[in-house]
Amino acid sequence: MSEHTVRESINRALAEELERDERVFLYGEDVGDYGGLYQVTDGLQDRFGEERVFDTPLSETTLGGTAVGAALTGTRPVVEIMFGDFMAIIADQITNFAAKMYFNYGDGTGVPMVVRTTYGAGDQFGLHHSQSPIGWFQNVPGIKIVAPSTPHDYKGLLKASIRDDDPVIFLENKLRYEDEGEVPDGEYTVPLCRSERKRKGEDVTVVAIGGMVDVAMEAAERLEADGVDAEVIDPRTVVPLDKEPIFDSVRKTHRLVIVHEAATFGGFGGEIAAEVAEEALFYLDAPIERVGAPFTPVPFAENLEEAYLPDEEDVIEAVQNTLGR
Amino acid sequence: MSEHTVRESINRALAEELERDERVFLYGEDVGDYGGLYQVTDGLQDRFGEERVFDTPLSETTLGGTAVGAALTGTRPVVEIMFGDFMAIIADQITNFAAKMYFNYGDGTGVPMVVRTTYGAGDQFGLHHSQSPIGWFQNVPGIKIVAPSTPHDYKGLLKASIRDDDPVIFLENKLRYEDEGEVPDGEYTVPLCRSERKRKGEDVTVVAIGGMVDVAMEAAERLEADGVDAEVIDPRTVVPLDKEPIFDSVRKTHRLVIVHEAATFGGFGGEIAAEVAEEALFYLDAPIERVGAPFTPVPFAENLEEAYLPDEEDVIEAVQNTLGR
Amino acid sequence: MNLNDEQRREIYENLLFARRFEETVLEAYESGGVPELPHLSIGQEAVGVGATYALSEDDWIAPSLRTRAPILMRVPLKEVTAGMYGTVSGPSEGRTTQHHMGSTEHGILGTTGMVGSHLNAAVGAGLSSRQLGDDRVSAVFFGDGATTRGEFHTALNYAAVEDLPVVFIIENNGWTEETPIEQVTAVEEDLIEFAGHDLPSSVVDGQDADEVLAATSEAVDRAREGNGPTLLEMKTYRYRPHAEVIQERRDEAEIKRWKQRDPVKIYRDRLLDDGVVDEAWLEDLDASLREEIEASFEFAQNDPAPPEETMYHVYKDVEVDRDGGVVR
Amino acid sequence: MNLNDEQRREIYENLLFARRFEETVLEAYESGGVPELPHLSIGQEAVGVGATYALSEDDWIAPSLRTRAPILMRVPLKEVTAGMYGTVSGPSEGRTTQHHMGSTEHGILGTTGMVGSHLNAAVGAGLSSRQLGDDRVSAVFFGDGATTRGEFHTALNYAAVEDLPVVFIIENNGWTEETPIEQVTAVEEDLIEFAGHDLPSSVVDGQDADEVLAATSEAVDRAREGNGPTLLEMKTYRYRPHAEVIQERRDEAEIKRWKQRDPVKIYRDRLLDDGVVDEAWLEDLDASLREEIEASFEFAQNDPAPPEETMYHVYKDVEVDRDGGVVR
Ligand SMILES: Cc1ncc(C[n+]2csc(CCOP(=O)(O)OP(=O)(O)O)c2C)c(N)n1
Ligand SMILES: Cc1ncc(C[n+]2csc(CCOP(=O)(O)OP(=O)(O)O)c2C)c(N)n1
Ligand SMILES: [Mg+2]
Ligand SMILES: [Mg+2]
Repeated sequence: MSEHTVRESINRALAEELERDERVFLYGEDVGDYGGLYQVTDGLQDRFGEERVFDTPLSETTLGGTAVGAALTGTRPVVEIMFGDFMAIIADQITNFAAKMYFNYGDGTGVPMVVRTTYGAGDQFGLHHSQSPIGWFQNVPGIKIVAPSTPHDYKGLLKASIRDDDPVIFLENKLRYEDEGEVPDGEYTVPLCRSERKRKGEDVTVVAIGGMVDVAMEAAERLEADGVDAEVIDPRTVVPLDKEPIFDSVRKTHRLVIVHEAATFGGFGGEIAAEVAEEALFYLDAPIERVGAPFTPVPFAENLEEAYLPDEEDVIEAVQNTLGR
Repeated sequence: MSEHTVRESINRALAEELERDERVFLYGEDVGDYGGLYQVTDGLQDRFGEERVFDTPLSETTLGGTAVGAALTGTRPVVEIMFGDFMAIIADQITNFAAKMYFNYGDGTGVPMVVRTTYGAGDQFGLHHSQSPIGWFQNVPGIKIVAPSTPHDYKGLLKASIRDDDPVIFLENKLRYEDEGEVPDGEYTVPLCRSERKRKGEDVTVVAIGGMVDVAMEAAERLEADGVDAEVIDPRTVVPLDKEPIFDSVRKTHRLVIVHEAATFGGFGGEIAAEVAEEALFYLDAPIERVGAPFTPVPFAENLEEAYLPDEEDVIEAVQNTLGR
Repeated sequence: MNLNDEQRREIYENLLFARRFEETVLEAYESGGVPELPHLSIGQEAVGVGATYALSEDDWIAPSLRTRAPILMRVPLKEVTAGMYGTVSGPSEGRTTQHHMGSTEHGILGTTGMVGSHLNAAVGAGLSSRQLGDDRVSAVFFGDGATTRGEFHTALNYAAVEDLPVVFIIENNGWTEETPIEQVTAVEEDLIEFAGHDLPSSVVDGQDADEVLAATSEAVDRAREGNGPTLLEMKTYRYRPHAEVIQERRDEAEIKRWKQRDPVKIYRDRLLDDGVVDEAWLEDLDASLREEIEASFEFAQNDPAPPEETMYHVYKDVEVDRDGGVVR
Repeated sequence: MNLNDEQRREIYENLLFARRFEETVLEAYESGGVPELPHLSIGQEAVGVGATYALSEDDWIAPSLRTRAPILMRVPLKEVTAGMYGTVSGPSEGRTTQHHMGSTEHGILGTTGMVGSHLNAAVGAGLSSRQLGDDRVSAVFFGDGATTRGEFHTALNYAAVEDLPVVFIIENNGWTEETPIEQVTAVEEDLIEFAGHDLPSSVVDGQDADEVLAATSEAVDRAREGNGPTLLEMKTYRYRPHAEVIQERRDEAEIKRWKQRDPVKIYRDRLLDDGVVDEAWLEDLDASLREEIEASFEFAQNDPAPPEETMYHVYKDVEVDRDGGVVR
């Protein structure tokens, strides 16, 4: 084990997979020589050459479309889309193409592509560089959406995503690139489609997604001081969803808080809440609480963005609500 | 009052608004001389001329992008996107542009555009001409999504959409163009953002969307014969949502079934269920039931598509479940 | 490409095969109905046949909705016909139509119903070819209407910038669904003008399979030698409306004029003139093709409907239940 | 367009104003920080100034992220500066940055952060102009990188097909964020080659405001007379990296070479040569512009932060609560 940042973890995952499998290649805007806007691919072109790691025109449709075509024909493209907001530009390629080709082929041909993209608010980048695109694809069968929360998971999940035969949207929270954490020195992967209990607790279940897992964990620490024992579940892969661990936890704690960064209305938290309202309704001792952003674009002004973004206080308040305090 | 089909209602709504307001214009692929793939705009070019009703290149991005630009500069474009599946192609124009400009301007400039599009399965058009795109935009603040269910509402809601200063996605179920119903002869509109109780009942609340309203109504008739008195609510506008009437109904009936055509997982039903699980949890006498499609693309083979599409039997079964039968 | 007599006969066989197949589809549609709405390419056969003939068997083909011949040349007929009926023996066991079918074995890139979205996918196949160093060329077919989409620009540009082995083939039949192409394209004369990109391009008589073959061969050679993509505009015409539900609104005279340059007849006459075939051979061929086609319809009509599980085939690498839940 | 001395001085004022403004932004960013990450256009001022000068006041401008001068020429300075600080007096009261601001009063089309998505919006303004018969021209500015997006093709095509009053202005500074444009564009020499569309186009010296003005005027006249769109490629250069966080990786020699053709200096020298201004006038101007700019920063730094309600401004025609619920 050693300490690494999220950025290093992703960079190493990419390097290891480029090394391991020559069908893997990496491309996107400025990912080559420059090493990517967030320097996540730094050094990879030097190491693997311009044929494996390269820059492209400023055309997301080309990135999305060629990735599908490449994945269908024997390679394993990893594409960088600079900001998650631009996922709207390749919604056709994702929704109508990548997600549907395994269904459309009869011979088991899969679509082993990974779209890495950044997401999230908190750096005053404004309404077009801060969105969380999960909601745009949560109703699309055939796509996998992965949102890691720790350096360990970023690395292991990215490696698993690259090896996976289904198309994966891999979400990187841009506020978290500097986060540090323990990462094994040797080879490992973290399985897709498996949630993890990040914290064991008895009083309330908190399901948190991506960058909000840390927020939930810190809220849980503070709640402990207050005598509240929160269980924190990180789905890691949100589509498709590993539901049982959530149901099990709610059956134990009888309370549920869901935390994500996108707007609450129409967001993925609704799906989790609905699942529980169907499968574990009578275990609930309190209404389900969702913590998310208000139904507005991400505002620019510092104070507005702060009010917009869910934080520990919001999680704590929601937990207290479920406890009737 | 006289009997009209949905197709006629839409055609008349367009004609009346083109007549009333010279800022309104109508364009899209084959909507001019040919009258639109589904003949919805039949005769309008003849009547209003090529400057008000016209054909375009086969480019949805041009349609979406020019509509935003036109709406921002003093006109009121009505665009036809031939199939709702193609909404993925203009997701950027909808999500990042149309939905966000009122927020981005400080002077009250709105984006009075309407995107009319078809949706829905049931005619063996296959996975790329049968989708319900609500889920793709339900998490996008700033957009309005309207899904009518009767000839009366199609006409009144379309007229209201054209007069509205916000961008509207207007969804036309392609199986319903031939449906007939009573339509007032004189001028009227139906307000956006107001749900309607289509049927009064005491035993269970059924919230149904778009083409599923009829399915729910027919299920309700059959349930009545069985002694079950179902209340059917049609939100009509799904984003933003007129929530109170749903809560009120659930507080009265203590049971909730939600019906829509898209995949249940990640779909809009999750939002409704979550809202109720937050606001009216302790009024519920049974778990919330969602009726929707399975999490697969829309299949082509007749028997598969039939199995895929929610029907009266599914609604009846869900209602019976909430009644513990 | 110098063709011997056998090859020339083979090309004719493929032309007639595509023609007879679609005529049969039309008959079946008009009598009992066919579940998949026919979008016939009758009149355009020479483009697909000539171009496919110029490719190696393991080159990739990315067809459009209208590109029937390459599918028929590569995929077993019963599979294609079953695909129209949505039965278990279709290319995706009834999950989808055969219009946009994909098959790795047969080198057909699966496509979507979004006209033109496959152009970049075909460029992606070119990327694979470069990554794997396997010399496979990718040929993408698309209509004139598709040239007005952004994919036309972005795919051509990327293929040209990266010198990828891609052949872009416009099947210019003069119409989108119901709009004449000249009404919606800002070019003076030909659609290849549209491509300001730095790549070779030419206009080809799409009714003459030999011309199509020659132009495509040159493009394929260029691609295989690492000299990048080519854009070919094949002038052609469909005899039927866009799809069988659609009312015909094109000029009768226009249709008639094009029928005078029928691709099947042009080729047959040439083979007869050159003494490569005689009437008896032609009749035998016709009879045997008709028989094979009939048999495929009979097969498809008796092929069973797919069981419901067939549609739960959405993820390759994980088991997911019908409600989006992971099965552990 | 024949310019009198006053007009020439005005053009210079605008050039210097843009220059001094952005220099001040840079200073402010490097000392105390500015909430909006600066994406400076220093070096490119002549394009925006010359082109805007060619337009009528009520023509529409659709700027890119990099197009600062037109904003500064049309919008009150305090508003722009406040926009960078996200305070209540900014163009959207702090909801958004000033980068992509929109203002109906000032004829600025609001834009998104998606480079190039505004091209079709500008064509839409052209549609409005035709529908309303109001003769307004729409001028859209975009970078060389944006020419590789599909919008470039689709917007040009539609404007050309419909003869809409649109002027397309490429601000070709040779680079996307960090990739040289020639690496990603399949043209031989100039980006205007990219447009195979049937519309007039030309390459312009973007460092010379007079050249920009002349070329744009011609295009504007053409548009206003109903003769459709024009494509102009302005050759220019930014002195700073794409954005202030980004490491510079361009050649020092390249930067130096371009600085020798500085648009502000070119214009000043010309005015001096022609005796239109003297040193004293230049100094006065500089001092007064600096003062005005300083004042705007002081204003913005003291301008209050927006109240929380400011962000609940999402729908114009209905009241919606923060949870997406309709307020009845
Ligand atoms: C993106 C998209 N827009 C619109 C359609 C509807 N549509 C199907 S075929 C067609 C016309 C295609 O014209 P062209 O590209 O010339 O091909 P052709 O049918 O003539 O072979 C249209 C508009 C579609 N399928 N996809
Ligand atoms: C659609 C889209 N893709 C990528 C980006 C990230 N990005 C912002 S500016 C830029 C480069 C733009 O280059 P160019 O168009 O030449 O404009 P310049 O900045 O040089 O003026 C990129 C890639 C973006 N904002 N939008
Ligand atoms: Mg065509
Ligand atoms: Mg540039």
